[in-house]
Amino acid sequence: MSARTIWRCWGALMVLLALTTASAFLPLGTANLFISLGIAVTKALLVLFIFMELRASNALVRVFAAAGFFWLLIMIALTSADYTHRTDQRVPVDEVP
Amino acid sequence: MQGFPIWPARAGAYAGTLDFLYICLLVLAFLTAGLVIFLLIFFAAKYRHGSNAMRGGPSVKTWRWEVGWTTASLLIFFGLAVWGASIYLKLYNPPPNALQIFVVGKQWMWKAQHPGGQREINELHVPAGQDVRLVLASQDVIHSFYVPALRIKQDAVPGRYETMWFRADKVGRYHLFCAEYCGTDHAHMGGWLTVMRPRDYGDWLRAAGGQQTLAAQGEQLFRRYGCSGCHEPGGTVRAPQLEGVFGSPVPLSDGSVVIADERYIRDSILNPKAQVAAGYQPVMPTFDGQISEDDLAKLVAYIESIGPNSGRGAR
Amino acid sequence: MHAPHRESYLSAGIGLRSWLLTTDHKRIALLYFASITFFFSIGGIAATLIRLELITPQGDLGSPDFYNRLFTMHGVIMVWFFLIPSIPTTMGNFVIPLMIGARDLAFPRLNLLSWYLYIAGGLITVTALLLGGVDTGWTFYEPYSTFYATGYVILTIFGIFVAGFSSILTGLNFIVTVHKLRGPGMTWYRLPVFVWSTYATSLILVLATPVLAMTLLMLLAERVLHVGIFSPQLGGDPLLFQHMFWFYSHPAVYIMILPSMGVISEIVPCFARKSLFGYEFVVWCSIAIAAIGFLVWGHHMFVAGQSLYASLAFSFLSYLVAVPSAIKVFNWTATLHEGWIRFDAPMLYAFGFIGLFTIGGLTGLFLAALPIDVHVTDTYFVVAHFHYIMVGGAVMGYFAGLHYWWPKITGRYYPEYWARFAAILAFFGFNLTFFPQFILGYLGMPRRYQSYPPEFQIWHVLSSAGASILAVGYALPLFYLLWSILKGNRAPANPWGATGLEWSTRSPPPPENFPATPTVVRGPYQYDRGKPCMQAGHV
Amino acid sequence: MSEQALGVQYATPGQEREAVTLGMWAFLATEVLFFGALIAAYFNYRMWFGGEFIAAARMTKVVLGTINTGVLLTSSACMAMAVSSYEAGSRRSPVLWLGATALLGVAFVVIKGIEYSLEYREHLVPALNFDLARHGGVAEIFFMFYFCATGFHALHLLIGIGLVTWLAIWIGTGRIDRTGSTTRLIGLYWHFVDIVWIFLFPLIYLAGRNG
Repeated sequence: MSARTIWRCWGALMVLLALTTASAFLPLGTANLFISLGIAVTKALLVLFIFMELRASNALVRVFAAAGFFWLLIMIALTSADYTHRTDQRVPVDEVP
Repeated sequence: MQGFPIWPARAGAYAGTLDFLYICLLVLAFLTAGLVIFLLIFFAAKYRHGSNAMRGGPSVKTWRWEVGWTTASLLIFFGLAVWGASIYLKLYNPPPNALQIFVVGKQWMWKAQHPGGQREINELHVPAGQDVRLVLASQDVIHSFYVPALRIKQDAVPGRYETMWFRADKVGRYHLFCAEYCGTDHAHMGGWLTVMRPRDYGDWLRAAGGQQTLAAQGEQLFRRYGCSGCHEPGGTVRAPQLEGVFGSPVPLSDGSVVIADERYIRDSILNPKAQVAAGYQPVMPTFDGQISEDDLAKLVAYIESIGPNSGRGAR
Repeated sequence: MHAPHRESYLSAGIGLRSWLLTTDHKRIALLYFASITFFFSIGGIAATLIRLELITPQGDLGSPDFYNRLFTMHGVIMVWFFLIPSIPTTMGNFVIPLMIGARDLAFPRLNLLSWYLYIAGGLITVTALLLGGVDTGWTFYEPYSTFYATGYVILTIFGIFVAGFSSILTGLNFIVTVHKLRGPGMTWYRLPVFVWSTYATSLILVLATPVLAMTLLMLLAERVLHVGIFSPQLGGDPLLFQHMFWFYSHPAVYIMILPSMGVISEIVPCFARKSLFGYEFVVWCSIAIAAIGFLVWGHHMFVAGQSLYASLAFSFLSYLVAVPSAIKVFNWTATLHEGWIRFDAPMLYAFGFIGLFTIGGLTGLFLAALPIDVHVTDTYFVVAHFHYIMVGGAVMGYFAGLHYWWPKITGRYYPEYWARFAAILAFFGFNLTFFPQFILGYLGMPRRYQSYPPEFQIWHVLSSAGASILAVGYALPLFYLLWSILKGNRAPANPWGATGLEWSTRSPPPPENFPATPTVVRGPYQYDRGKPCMQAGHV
Repeated sequence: MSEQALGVQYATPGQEREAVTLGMWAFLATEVLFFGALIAAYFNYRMWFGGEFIAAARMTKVVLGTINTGVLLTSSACMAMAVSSYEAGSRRSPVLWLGATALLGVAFVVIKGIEYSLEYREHLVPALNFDLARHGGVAEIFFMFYFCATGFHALHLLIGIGLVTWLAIWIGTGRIDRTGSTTRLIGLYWHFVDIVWIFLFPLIYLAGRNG
């Protein structure tokens, strides 16, 4: 990994940081959350692939790098299956859109 | 010791529905386990070391068997999942116009309050042949309201209302348990569910002294806690009028809409700033820690009594 | 064949130091054996007292608080200090490097550190339990465990937290070992099923345990600092604790059962003298169980107040996870077809395992059906179900493996007839103990009750009677196995006619495992008309 | 591990390198779920409590948080430079880059400390001096998460600073085994701590700024 790559990656990270902070102040409702999470994922991928050299790693290492995040997504998805539907618990099912 | 009981009492038609599913599962389980155990024993005997059984016949294609039993298990399991879910959905949706009873769990007793204001502890009297809806709360830890004869159970979680409903058909006395471990006297937290003929239930209600209905007691509390100062016409602060609100949709200040059910009313008393009705300021103080679960139940009953079905709140 | 004059890992050093500072996977396995036996005995004593109490409907053996502490102690010790580490840390540690043709695990010093963490966590927890115990149940449900429980909650949880690191490091060690240290010729499809299932277990250990660690830390923070996280009294949601707890604790059930399934998959082909039916299906079922096992935790919360949608999804997924388990049972049974079956003690335990696991798995189908779960959750039906899986399954597998590899580990035969007797005793004792509990559960007997309505008594009496038989069945091996270390007949390298690499080195193995690195030339479990074809090309 | 000769269980240095790398990534997967449990809890409470929870996030110090994110990202770049120059065979330059990494790490911790002290003054620290009447119970739960998440992150960072300092000394004094993977592994760990922060930053500091 060359110094040039590293500092270009650093530059990209700084730009993304500025973008995410600025975007957070725009009144976009829930879209703000998804924008900031999208930028966070991009930043994390930059760090993973360039600084942590996943670019040059074999498939096995990449699978293990992804596994933790994948299992975290499972946890968030299935817990939110509960939380997103909690409030309408006692609304009759056929009336729920 | 009293013999070898196998089946719990059936206090209602639902118990029969569930027992039928259970029996079908039992048959399936006995057939499957029987097949596996029979094959184990059969193979063990036939192909024991030193037996003269024929071996090494034409080899069976493995994958055919694998695909066969995988598909069979999948189909049967999905059928069971759908069957179970369809019964559960009925269990989940209380019928309208059910008799509503508040039940509060606390270490280590169940306290019930009937709509007429009658209270009882570790006993629950209900009329036969009538839908009953329980609103469960807990004052301390998680409890679980369990009547095996009805085949129903629901945790009472502190901080929120849970509901369950049932319809008992058979007059009798049935065990009532706490099924979620709750501390020292967990095993003693329970008593009896008494299912009575409707007329007897009426007699019992009178004898138990319904001094005042739950809603009437709630109306007094509504004044004592000062709710009426804002929530009645001519109040000092602009606050939503509560007549006709119960059971109807309430638009909130964040744009969403909730149904004003028991849980919403309760949450609004304890944590008024969480779900503010659209068009109002979040000025109501919290009553968290100042109102007992018993009193909350009365307030909710009062607000329900001035709901759209009461006649008073009809618009 | 035996050669006592040659050095084995046992004779490579005899001082206490040579054991406590060893990095040899085989010696660390023995350290685990000793400590796990200790914790199993403590948990077993608690279980005995529980069954003694429940003979009569009244509470007569101590106060209700004493009973609550008993079942908490039984659960905590058995789950975290016996079942979870049992097979991976003992047999896994001992045979995995041997099975794949390696000199040791990838990180031997980490392996020793894991044992120290385990023993430290275990001693902390046992201390807490002996000082006065905890009355939360092993599930530590909120808000009971924060503000209502008495006793040494903090110390107990801290012990479990420490032992969690042992789990994580053990899992990590196995994962790297299986990936990177397989000997020449040992391809993935030549790996014995035990290696596959321990690998699947390790994935769960690594991915689930940290969630438990964080959950317990938050519970500790709440209890110590009195600041709300889960407790509704402070504004939190107790169901979040249940979600996070079961995200670990349901996969933990598969941590217990998967290695046991691996052991059975070794023993059945070996004593049937026939290759394992559907090898590829069995190994991928292990991986599928590990993966789908993460998606089903909400079936512990059907009556807890989670949303309807979550319950429906979790019910459906719970049925899905039953499929690979069913496939395994069918494959083991089909393996017996046209075999040359012998009935040595490991095989008897394996038969017991298949029968009991089948019953445990089938009753899981009852519990996955939503309305039935509503009726029987938190009753003895659930107690019986998970004991069929964890005791009938995992512990039977543990004893099966223990007998199977005993000649390899010690170089001595155990007394065969005593062992068969113990296996049969345990099987019948087990069924008598736990089958009545299914009936009790459907009758509506809630769990964690010190006293109960008298009409339930007959089933409790039968259960306690069974428990006394079971206790003898589990205590017997302790005596005859210890006896066999000193007096047992010497065992050759391959006493059972098995095919794995571990059987091509001496019994007990030399410190370096193999005099020369073996080359693997074929898959596991190959038999030519009942004669084993060894996996190793040469030794 | 790597400052010694090849372990007996390995056949070649390449095998050892692959093994320790895989081990590190498996460990990081564990760490993802350790922090992930907290983040999952955060998401669920954010859904459950709604507005009040998000509003509490506005009390965090967004300027300091943004600066700190920049500091940490820069430290990661320095760490990458250290690994890259180390693997190129240099001795002086990795020591300098590691020094810069550690210094930036310390700067992060100092800024974090300033934030904590500001929050202390505003009575935002649960268990110590949280002003329930002023901020409300939901805000207290938010700040409990805030302190848990940033606290565990800071703990990881302190461990990282220790490792980086130790590594700099070993490289500088020439005591390190050049065939080993230690430098790369510590690099991976440092970057991982950075990634945790990349996710904590928008969840903690940027939530609720749009209203």
